[in-house]
Formats: sequence, C-alpha cells, structure tokens
Amino acid sequence: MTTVTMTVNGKSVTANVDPRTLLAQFVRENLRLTGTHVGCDTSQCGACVVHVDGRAVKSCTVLAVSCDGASVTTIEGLANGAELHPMQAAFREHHGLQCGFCTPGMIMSAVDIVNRKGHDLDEHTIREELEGNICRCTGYHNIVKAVEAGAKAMGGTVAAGIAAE
Amino acid sequence: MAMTMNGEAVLPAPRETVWAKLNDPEVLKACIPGCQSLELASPTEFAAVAKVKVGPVSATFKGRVHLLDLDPPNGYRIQGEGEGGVAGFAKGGANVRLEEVPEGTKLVYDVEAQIGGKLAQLGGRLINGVAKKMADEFFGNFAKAVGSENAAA
Amino acid sequence: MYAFNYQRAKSVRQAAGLLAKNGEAKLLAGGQTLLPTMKQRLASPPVLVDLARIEGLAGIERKGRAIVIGAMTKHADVATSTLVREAIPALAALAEGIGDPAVRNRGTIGGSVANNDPSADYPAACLALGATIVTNKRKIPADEFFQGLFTTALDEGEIIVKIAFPAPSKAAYVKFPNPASRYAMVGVFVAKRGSEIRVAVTGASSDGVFRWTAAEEALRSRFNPKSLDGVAASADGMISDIHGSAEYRAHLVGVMAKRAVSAALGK
Amino acid sequence: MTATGIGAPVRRREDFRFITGQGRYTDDIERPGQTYAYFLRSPHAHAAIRSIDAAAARATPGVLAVLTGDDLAADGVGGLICGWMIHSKDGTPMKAGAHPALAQGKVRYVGDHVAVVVAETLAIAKDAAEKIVVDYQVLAPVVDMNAAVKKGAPVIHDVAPDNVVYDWHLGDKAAADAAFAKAKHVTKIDLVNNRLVPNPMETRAAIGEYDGGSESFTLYTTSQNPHVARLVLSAFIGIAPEHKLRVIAPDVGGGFGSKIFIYAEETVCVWAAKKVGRPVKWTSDRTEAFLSDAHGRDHITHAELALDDKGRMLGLRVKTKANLGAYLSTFSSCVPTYLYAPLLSGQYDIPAIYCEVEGVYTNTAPVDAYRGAGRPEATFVVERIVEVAAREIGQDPAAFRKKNFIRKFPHQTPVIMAYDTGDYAASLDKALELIDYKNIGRRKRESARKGKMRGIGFSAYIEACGIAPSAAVGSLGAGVGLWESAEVRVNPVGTVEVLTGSHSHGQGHETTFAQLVCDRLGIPIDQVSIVHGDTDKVQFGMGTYGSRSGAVGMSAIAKALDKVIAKGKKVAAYALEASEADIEFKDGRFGVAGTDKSLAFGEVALQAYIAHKFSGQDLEPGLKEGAFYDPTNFTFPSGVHVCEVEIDPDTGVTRVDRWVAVDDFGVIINPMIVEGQVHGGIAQGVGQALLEGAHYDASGQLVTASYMDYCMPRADDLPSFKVDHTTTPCPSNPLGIKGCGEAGAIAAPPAVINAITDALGHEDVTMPATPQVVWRAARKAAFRTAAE
Repeated sequence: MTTVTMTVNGKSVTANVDPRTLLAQFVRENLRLTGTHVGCDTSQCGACVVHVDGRAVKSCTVLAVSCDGASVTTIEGLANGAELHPMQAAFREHHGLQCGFCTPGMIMSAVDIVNRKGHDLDEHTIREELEGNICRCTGYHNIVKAVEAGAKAMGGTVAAGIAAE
Repeated sequence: MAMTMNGEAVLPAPRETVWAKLNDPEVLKACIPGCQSLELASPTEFAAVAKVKVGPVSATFKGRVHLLDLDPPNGYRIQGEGEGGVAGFAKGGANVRLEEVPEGTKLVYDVEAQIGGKLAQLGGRLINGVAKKMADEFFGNFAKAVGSENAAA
Repeated sequence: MYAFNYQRAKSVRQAAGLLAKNGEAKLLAGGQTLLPTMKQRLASPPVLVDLARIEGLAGIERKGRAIVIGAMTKHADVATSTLVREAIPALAALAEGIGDPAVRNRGTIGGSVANNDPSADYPAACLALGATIVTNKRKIPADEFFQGLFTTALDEGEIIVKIAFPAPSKAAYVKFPNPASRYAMVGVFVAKRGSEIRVAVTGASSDGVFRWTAAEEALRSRFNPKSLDGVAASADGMISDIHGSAEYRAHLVGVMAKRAVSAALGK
Repeated sequence: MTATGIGAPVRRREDFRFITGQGRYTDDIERPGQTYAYFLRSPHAHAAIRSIDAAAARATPGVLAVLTGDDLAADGVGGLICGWMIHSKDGTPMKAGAHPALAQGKVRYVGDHVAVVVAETLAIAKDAAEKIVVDYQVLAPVVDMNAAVKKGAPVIHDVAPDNVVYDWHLGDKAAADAAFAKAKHVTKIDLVNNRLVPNPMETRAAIGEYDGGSESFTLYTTSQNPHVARLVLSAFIGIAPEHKLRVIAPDVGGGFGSKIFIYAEETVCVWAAKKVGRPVKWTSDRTEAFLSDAHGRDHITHAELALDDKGRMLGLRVKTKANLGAYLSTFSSCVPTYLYAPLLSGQYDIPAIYCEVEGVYTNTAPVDAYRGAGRPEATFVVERIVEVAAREIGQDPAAFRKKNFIRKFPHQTPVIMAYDTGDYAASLDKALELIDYKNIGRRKRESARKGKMRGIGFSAYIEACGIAPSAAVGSLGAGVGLWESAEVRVNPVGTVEVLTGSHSHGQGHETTFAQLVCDRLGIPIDQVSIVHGDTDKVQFGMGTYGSRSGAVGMSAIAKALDKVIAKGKKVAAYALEASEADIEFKDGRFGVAGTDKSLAFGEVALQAYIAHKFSGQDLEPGLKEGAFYDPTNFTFPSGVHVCEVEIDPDTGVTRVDRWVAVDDFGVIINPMIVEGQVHGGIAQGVGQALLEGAHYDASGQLVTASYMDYCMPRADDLPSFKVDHTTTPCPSNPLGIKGCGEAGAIAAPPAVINAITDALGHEDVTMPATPQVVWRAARKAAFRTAAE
C-alpha cells in the first residue's frame, strides 16, 4: 500500500491505496464520487475524463499514486454550489445529453477545450477536439451546439441567464 | 486469428548436420524466442514454456511442441500449441524442408499460426507482425546456431 | 491489473538503479500504452518506476539549430511550444495529432519513442528529421535507434533523457488515421534540410518506422509532389489487417507522401 | 400549447443530476458487504468441456465461491429462454437449443460463460479465475452462415442438426411469381447487412442480493424492462417466485435494445447472492460487452423487384439468411421474421411480396434486437433495390419513388401490415427542397473540380412502432402481450406521481411524460414526478423498446389521467354541491357549468382525501387511478432522409457533407427531445454504413473486441443534421403519437450507400463502406470509366 495525498474538488484527501488503483477507481470507490464513469478499457471513450492540475486526463489511464500532490477536479467539483458551471448549463439548455453516461467526461473535456482554445469555437474545431469522447446517444449534434454555447458563456459573452437558471 | 508466412535461408553446413540440429532439443530451446524450458516427453514431443514479449505486452505460454511427418534428412513439420493464461492461446506449425545446395543446405519454411482469446481480441493490428518477427527470430537463431557450430568446427 | 511495487524515481540514476535491480521492472513515462496493457493483464511488471518527478526530464529548449525535447515532455507541451512551432512546425503539428487531447496531456515523447510502436507518430519525426536520441549512457542517431517492431537500440537499463531535432528547412507530417483507434494506419514525415531529403513512414510496415528511400531519391531531383508520380511503395512487409490490406497501405504511403510534400511546400 | 405542455421543447428535468455527476447507475451503487463476480469465458468458439478443475481457485484467500454449470443444474436453475415462437414453413416449431447461464458440457462462442468466481474484490476474483483449469476438447467451429447450413458442417446444437433454427416465410409466393412473370424489368441485388455491436456507453452491470429473513431477492441491473426480467427470472429460470424478487433498473446509460434481454451474468448474480449470502456485483468491461452483449443485424439477402413498362412496382421477392449466433437470445427469433418481413412493402404500393428467411446458428455471440430491430434490415433491402431499379430504368430516384408511393389510407400491404395514415410525398418534397436537390449537379461538378466525387442518396423509410397489439403479436408467436400500464397517484396536496411500466434510459420520460400530465391536469410541471424502473413500485410493465414508450406507455398514462379527471369530477360535484353532469374540467379547474363556482385541481385532490362530504357508499375516498393500454394497431412513422457525400478517391475516405431528415412522427410531445432521438439514430445508421462492423475470423475469434478495432462514430465523423418533420397524427392511439426512437437508425444506412453508389456510378459497395472498401470501389469506377 502507498499513501497518496491530493486535493480533490478543493478538499485535501489522504488515503492508503494499492499502487494499482487507477485514479478513476480512487475517485469512484474511495471517495464515492461516482460521476466519473468508466466506459471502455482502452482509454478511448472519455467517460472518465477529469482535470489533474487543470488539464484533462483519462482517469482510467492514470495511477492514483502518480497524482500525489496534485489537484484533481471531477464533474462533482465543477458547479459552484447550486450554481451550474456555464458548460453544464449549456449542455442542459442545448440538450447535449440523453442517457447521461458520457456526459461528465464530455463536459470535463469541453471545459478543457475552452481552456486551451478560447471562447470562440467553430464547429470543426469542436468536433476535432472531441475526438477522445464517445457518445452513443446524441449523434453529437447537440453536444457540438452545447460546447459552442458553453464556451461563449464561459467567456461571459452570453447573458448570465443560462448560468443562473 | 490466423496468419501464414514463409521464408528460406541458406546454411553453410551439410544437410545431415542441419537435420540433426533440427532434432536437437537444446538447439530448439535456444532458437524458440523467449523459450524458458523445453523438456523431452518423447523423442518427438516436448513440453515447453516460452515467454513472449512484444512491446508492452508480455505473456508466458505453456504447451507442447511436436515433431511430425519426419522425413530425414529432407524435413519435418514442427507444431506447437500453448496456453497463455489471460492472454489466450496460440497454436501453429511450420513445414520445414531441407535441400542440398552448393553453399550447404537450403532451409525452406512455411509457417501458419493462429491465436485466440484476448490477444486476438485486442491485438489485431500487431498479430501478423509479431508472428513474422517470431518466425524470423526462430529461423534466424537456428541459422546462427548452425553457423557458429560449423565455424567452431 | 496485477499488483506491483511502485517506485517514484528522483533521478535518472536512481531509475536506472531500480531497473538494474529488477530486470522485469518497467518505466512509467506517460503510461498511455503501458497502463491499458497492464489493465488487460497483458503485462505484469513487478516494479513500476515512475519518471514523472525527475527534475529536468521535461522541457523544451533551443540549442543552435536544433530543438531539444526532454523525454518526459508531454505531447500537448510539444504541440503548443512556441519554440517548436517556430523552428519545426511540422513536429508541433504531429504532436497535436497524437491520440486525443486527454492522452496528449499524459503521454510523453520519451515513452513513445522508447516503445517504438509500429503505428506511433514520433518515430517518423525522429527518423525524417535525423534526430539524436540522448540516453543516460550515450547519443544514438535515429537511423540506428529504431530496429523494427517495438525494438530499439536501447540496452537494458538504458533510459532516454532527451531528443534533439535539427530544424529542417521544410517539413510536414501527414497521416491517415485508423478509423477506429486513430493510430496512424500510414503516416509520412517528409523533411528537407539543404539538399538532404528524408522520408519516414510509420504505421504501414510490420517492422515499424522506415525510410522510404525511393521517394527520397525522387524528391532529391525536385522537391515537388509531382516527383513522386510513378514512385510506388512495395506492399511487401506492410501490415495487413481488417482495416487495410498491405496493398491499400502501400498505396496510402504514396498518397500521404505526396500530401506531405505539398504541405511542406505550404500548398 | 403551454410552456410545459404537449409540443413544448421543455428542457429535461433529469439533466441536473447527470450534468452534476449525480446520476445513479448500477455500478455506482454500493451495497453493504458486496462481493464481486468475475466470469471465466471460453477462449474457443466451439469446444466440449471435459472437466473444470477449480480447486486452486477456491483455495485462494478472499474467494467465496467458484460456481459452474453443474452447480446451476444441481440447484435446478433453468436456462435462458427465447420468448417468441417462430414456426417454419412446414409448421414445425423453431429449434431452440438449451441455453444454460453457465456452460454445461459445451461452449459455443468465444465469450461463452464457463464459470463464475465470487470474491472479496474484483482483483482477487480475476486472480482466482486464472487458476481455474478447463480441459477443452476443441471442436471445429462454424462462423459463416453459408458454411453453417452446408452438409457436414459442425453441429452447434443437437436439436438443430443442420444448424437451421427455422425456415420461415411470409407472403403469397404464387402471387409474387405471377407478378415477376409479367414484369418488363427485374432488378436483382445481393446485400450484406453487417453485424453490429450495440455499445451503449454504460456497459451491463448487476448486483444480486438475498435477504434470508424475508427469503427475497433484489436485482439492481441495467435493464430496459425490469418487469420482464423479473417475469423471466421467476417463471422460466426459477430463481424465485415473482413476489419474492424485486428488480430495480436505476439510471441506465443507454440501451439500444441490448438491455432488453435476460442474460447469463445478471441471472448468475441473483442466484450466487443466495449461495454466498452476500450481495454479488458484476460490471462488464468493454471487451466483455463486445463478446457477450447480443449483437445486431447480420443478414445476407438476395432480393428481386419486378417493374412494369412504366416503372410501376409489381412484386418483390426476398430471400434472407439471418445469423442468430450460438444461442437464441430473448427476442432474437422475431427480429428477422415478424419485425422484418412485414416492413418490406416500405412506402410503396407493391401488390405482391414474398419473403423467405432462414435463421441460422453459428459459433458467434447471440444476435438480437438492436435499434430498429428488423426494420433497418427491411429498409436497407427496400431502399437499395428501389434506388438501383430507378437507376437501371433511367428514372430520377426521387420521382421513381414518388410514382410508387402509397397514396390511399388505410392501406393493407401483402405482408400483414395495415398502414393507417401518412403523406409520403409531402416528406419527400420537403426533403428535396431542404437538400437543394435542384442544384446537386452543380455541387457534383464543384467536387469533381477538386478531384472529389459527390453523390446523393435517398431513403424513404417506414417503420412499425408502438409494439404492439397483444392479440396481433400473440397470433404471431409472441410469449406475452405488449400493452403498457400506468398508475396516477394524486396526493392530497395535489402533487402527482405517475408510475409507468415504460423505462427511460436516455429518452427523457421524466420530462415528456410529465408534459402530458401538465397538459391534461393543468398543474405545474414541478408538481409531477415520474416513477419507473422498480418492480416494487410499479406493479407491472413491458418496458421500453420498439419506440413504444410514447405511443403505448403515454397512452396508458393518458387513459389513467382520464380516469383521474372523471373521479375528480365526482369529487368536485360533492365539494361544489352540484350535479356531476354539470362539472367541467378545464385549465386545471373543476367548475360548475354556467357558474363561476370552481375548485383548482389541488383543492379537489384535498377534498378526495378529506372525504368529509362524500357519501361513502357512492364514492370512495382518495384519488388514484390505474390503466392498462393495449394498442389496436402498430403506429407507422415514416419519412425521407437524404444524404450527400463527398468521396476522396485517392484514399477512399467518405465525408458525409449534408444530411436532411424529414420525418412524420405524428403528434410530437417535445420537439427538442424528438430531434435528439433522430440525431442519435442517424449517427448509429451512419456508423453502420461507414464505420461499424463486428468481425469474427474463421476460427471464431472476435477481432473487433475493443474501440481499437470496432469503429464507433465520433464527433468528427459526422456533420450537423438538418431535421424537420411533417405531421399526420396517428389515428389508433389517443395522443396521435407514432414513435421516433429508431427512425434515424432505420433510415440512414441505405441513404449513405445510395449516396456512395451514386458518386461512384456502380453498385458494388458493401457495408461498412470503410475507406478501404470505397477506395477499391472507386478504383473499379475509374477502370469502368476508362473502359468506356
């Protein structure tokens, strides 16, 4: 067992874990943050995406022990209390989800895209940047719209109405 | 998944020598890539353990190697199958022919191999390459074994 | 995943020492290939040596006409590096096309090069740009480094420290991704430096990355896609799987090479 | 239309929990003391099991049990069943081989269940599974359908010595032959409908639990129809009597059909829970999902269309081989028969149709319903042969379709179905306008200038949804009637709980069903909650598949709401001291006609429970009504999808450039959700046409068992879609709803292939039309052009 300490959604956590524990397992099983999902075995579907030190990673392909000292944000840490993150609000407003299983990873990836590529995203860029996230329900049509709108909202160019909704 | 490949090598040794090596468990053990043990169960059957390493993948196969259709000194068929635990199973064989040529002996081989289980499910793009590499390694090692022996003699 | 002992190396020397102590130990660079393999129980290293906390292993610098990239530099950092974008934009573009954004945030150049997957992108850049792979023991020219399917010149216990890429005058990488895995089914990196022209092909051959010398010769007379008309790659030794036959891959090598030359010319 | 009533694009009420990570899927549930199950699966496609030595596995610390088929047999646990009886042409019943949840004596596909290990952790279970030694006698496998029915082929089930499950037919052979005899032109095609793997993003999972005190079981599972699961586990498999078994399907991450079926793993978890005395949890990994979820499609078809001298359709003959895999999955037998052949008339007036279907066993995973189930296969046949016929006789494919459309309703086809209503030409006209058909020539020339090839493809589909009238499906062999139930519970404060037998796994029922309640009762949407997915709460139901939740499930709710309103009128009559005949219900108020006396819905609810003013004999207290709704007909959504592609002949890459969908779903409850369903369906259909294919090698190994080789559609594989609709309300249900969940997946594949073949100028393109396939086809096209 190895001791690991990290900050998850702003709270410091310390645990003794088997080194083979993946970050996805750690947040789901140790911390009971089950919003992070596991949808494949080959690091492709993206349902498990979380942010480690501000960058999107696939938590099913990262060891928890290697995140010692890191700051981790999961889908549960995105909203500010009852106030949704603009990207979350955009997914609801634009019907960017159906069964909801890929959604946490999709939203975490979307926020990461905005962090890297800015607030003014065209359809082509969004589709390319979503390469690592698979959705089986939506055909991506509304996800693309949601990411575009969420990106704008993160830049504050859309009325705060959506965020406050 | 099944695959086939073939090749040939000219070995600087008389055909009888090559044939003897082909039937020598110590030589076979040294030539089978990753072979950890090869124990005689009968003159034509061996229990074998081989550790196969391909990039990040490593799997240990336990199984049997048989020598069939013995036609001294013209050739035989070498056939094996192994269980690789989680990785799945592998089986395959090679028809080996020996021909006398002025430079020594020409060894001609046709290999077919088949794998099943997790390696087949996940490793599609790599199977052919790995099988070819292993066949090349085996016959490469064998050529070396024959060559070095001959040089030493 | 099987259980293993986790070691966080503080220096390359310490990492090399840990490897020396246990021949079955593996280095954890970015883990984007190794960890999925371990999850499938297709690898069972008893010891995993994490290189992430070794100071000085990550980073990009310019040394004369070369760009030197630390082994633990992540693909995303190569893709967005101003130094790389200015000196070798083709290399930045290649890094931006590896895997997906989340994979690029973990995967490292050293890990990719050491693994030498026949479908990986970086080996093509190393070979075409004439890079030098610097290890804890020596400097290895790319031409000698890549030795076939998952095979490199690295000795047991040898660790890549950095890779030096001489800047070309013109270069481009164009790949045809496997529709499912998005690995390169064929990737062609074309580089021109002075009169030297190198064309490296990844994804296509089951022996891994190789230099396509016929194309290099054809381009030497005139660096133009038209020079490649009638130059065909041989299907011998090409990967054949459900996504593409050897013949199709060989054809794509030609198409991607032309497109790479066009891109290198800014067309 | 109110802001939350029928027709409004109400934002989904379920979304908050999903976007904040608070959805609760089966694997998110942790039961006290839970243990973990891991299944040892066969690496061989076909083998006899000589022996299983599990001693070392059992001795592993942390292992609670290792169970095999022998243990199942010893406990008298029955096999998995197929619930729809199909009879062959000669009247003999289909040949259903035994399907034990853990193999007994033989394994029949790679992934077949050999043993289960139950342990304290999943890692321990996996470690122990590696220690089980199975002595297999490997048998020759048969993977290819044509090979399976050849003489001397390996026999998969003794009950079917020729590997034929059934040899079935539908239609009038003599009439069809007569039509062909007088034909001026006959178009013939051969098609392969590729095998697909459903791939909902949430893999299957189950937690079985046993309470010794009450001798009762609970199963948490990823199910589209928990009541049917309970019925089958109880009545057929014999795990527990129905009243001692609770099945809970919490949030379910997509189904697409694959979660309708009763599988081995879920069954074993319930059974094993009692054996180990602790909850037993199993979660499929993705590779297991590829191996063991029921696959979809997998047909080989020859079809012929007879035309008269004016290009009118006279007759259609279809001969199909359907791969059913190694065992008959829960509904597999009906998919290539009664869900397929009755749709072969498409939108066309075809006087004579005859179809033969041979269901075949192979050493592959079972094949069952997958989004569309039979209807995509039928539509692919019809829309490909219609397209080819138009091209062969030199008619514009749109005009040719229009000429042959059914125009008078109701219309009885020669293959069972009685279409109730539709306006196919209206959808086609709208689609042509939206795709800008008149300028397709210019766009083709523009593409050609860039060295690209552009093509346009149509698909005018029809489907039968709202499955299904119980009497009708009963006469066709279904084991159960396919009605739906609803219960409306009005609380004293006027809030409403609706219990439904439908199940939502992405369809947004918590929103759309509530919209219906708002609409009917005139109450705010936040006073309505929808309860589903728990057999202890909802008495019975049939679940969600076949686009039935709206047409059947909501109709049941509407019926129950009518009863609530009727009872409310009685209550209001007492409360308002008026005659019941004078009570009107409007805009959420019960009023006395011709007066200003009225009570709000909530006030009437309170009166119903206070009951002070009732005469007990006349009126019972309370306000709760239930209904069972059994449809009188299928519903017939239809529409036209048009796809425009651009092909790079150098690489074979096909880019979908434009997509127009004009669908007639009847009355639409929530257009936002309906459009979302269409988008998702199109993506799956495009996936089938261009990207997806399950591939077994000759030895029966599934070589597409991960996302490394099975190509899932990603965002950059698809364009944005232009989605519109026309409306002819369905006359057979009270809401006029037709169903929308499968339309896209049904319509899309032929639209894509028709577009590719249009671009290439020949018909020799198979699905999935991967870059390699299209590159070869483009080379063939180039040779043809050169030869001309």
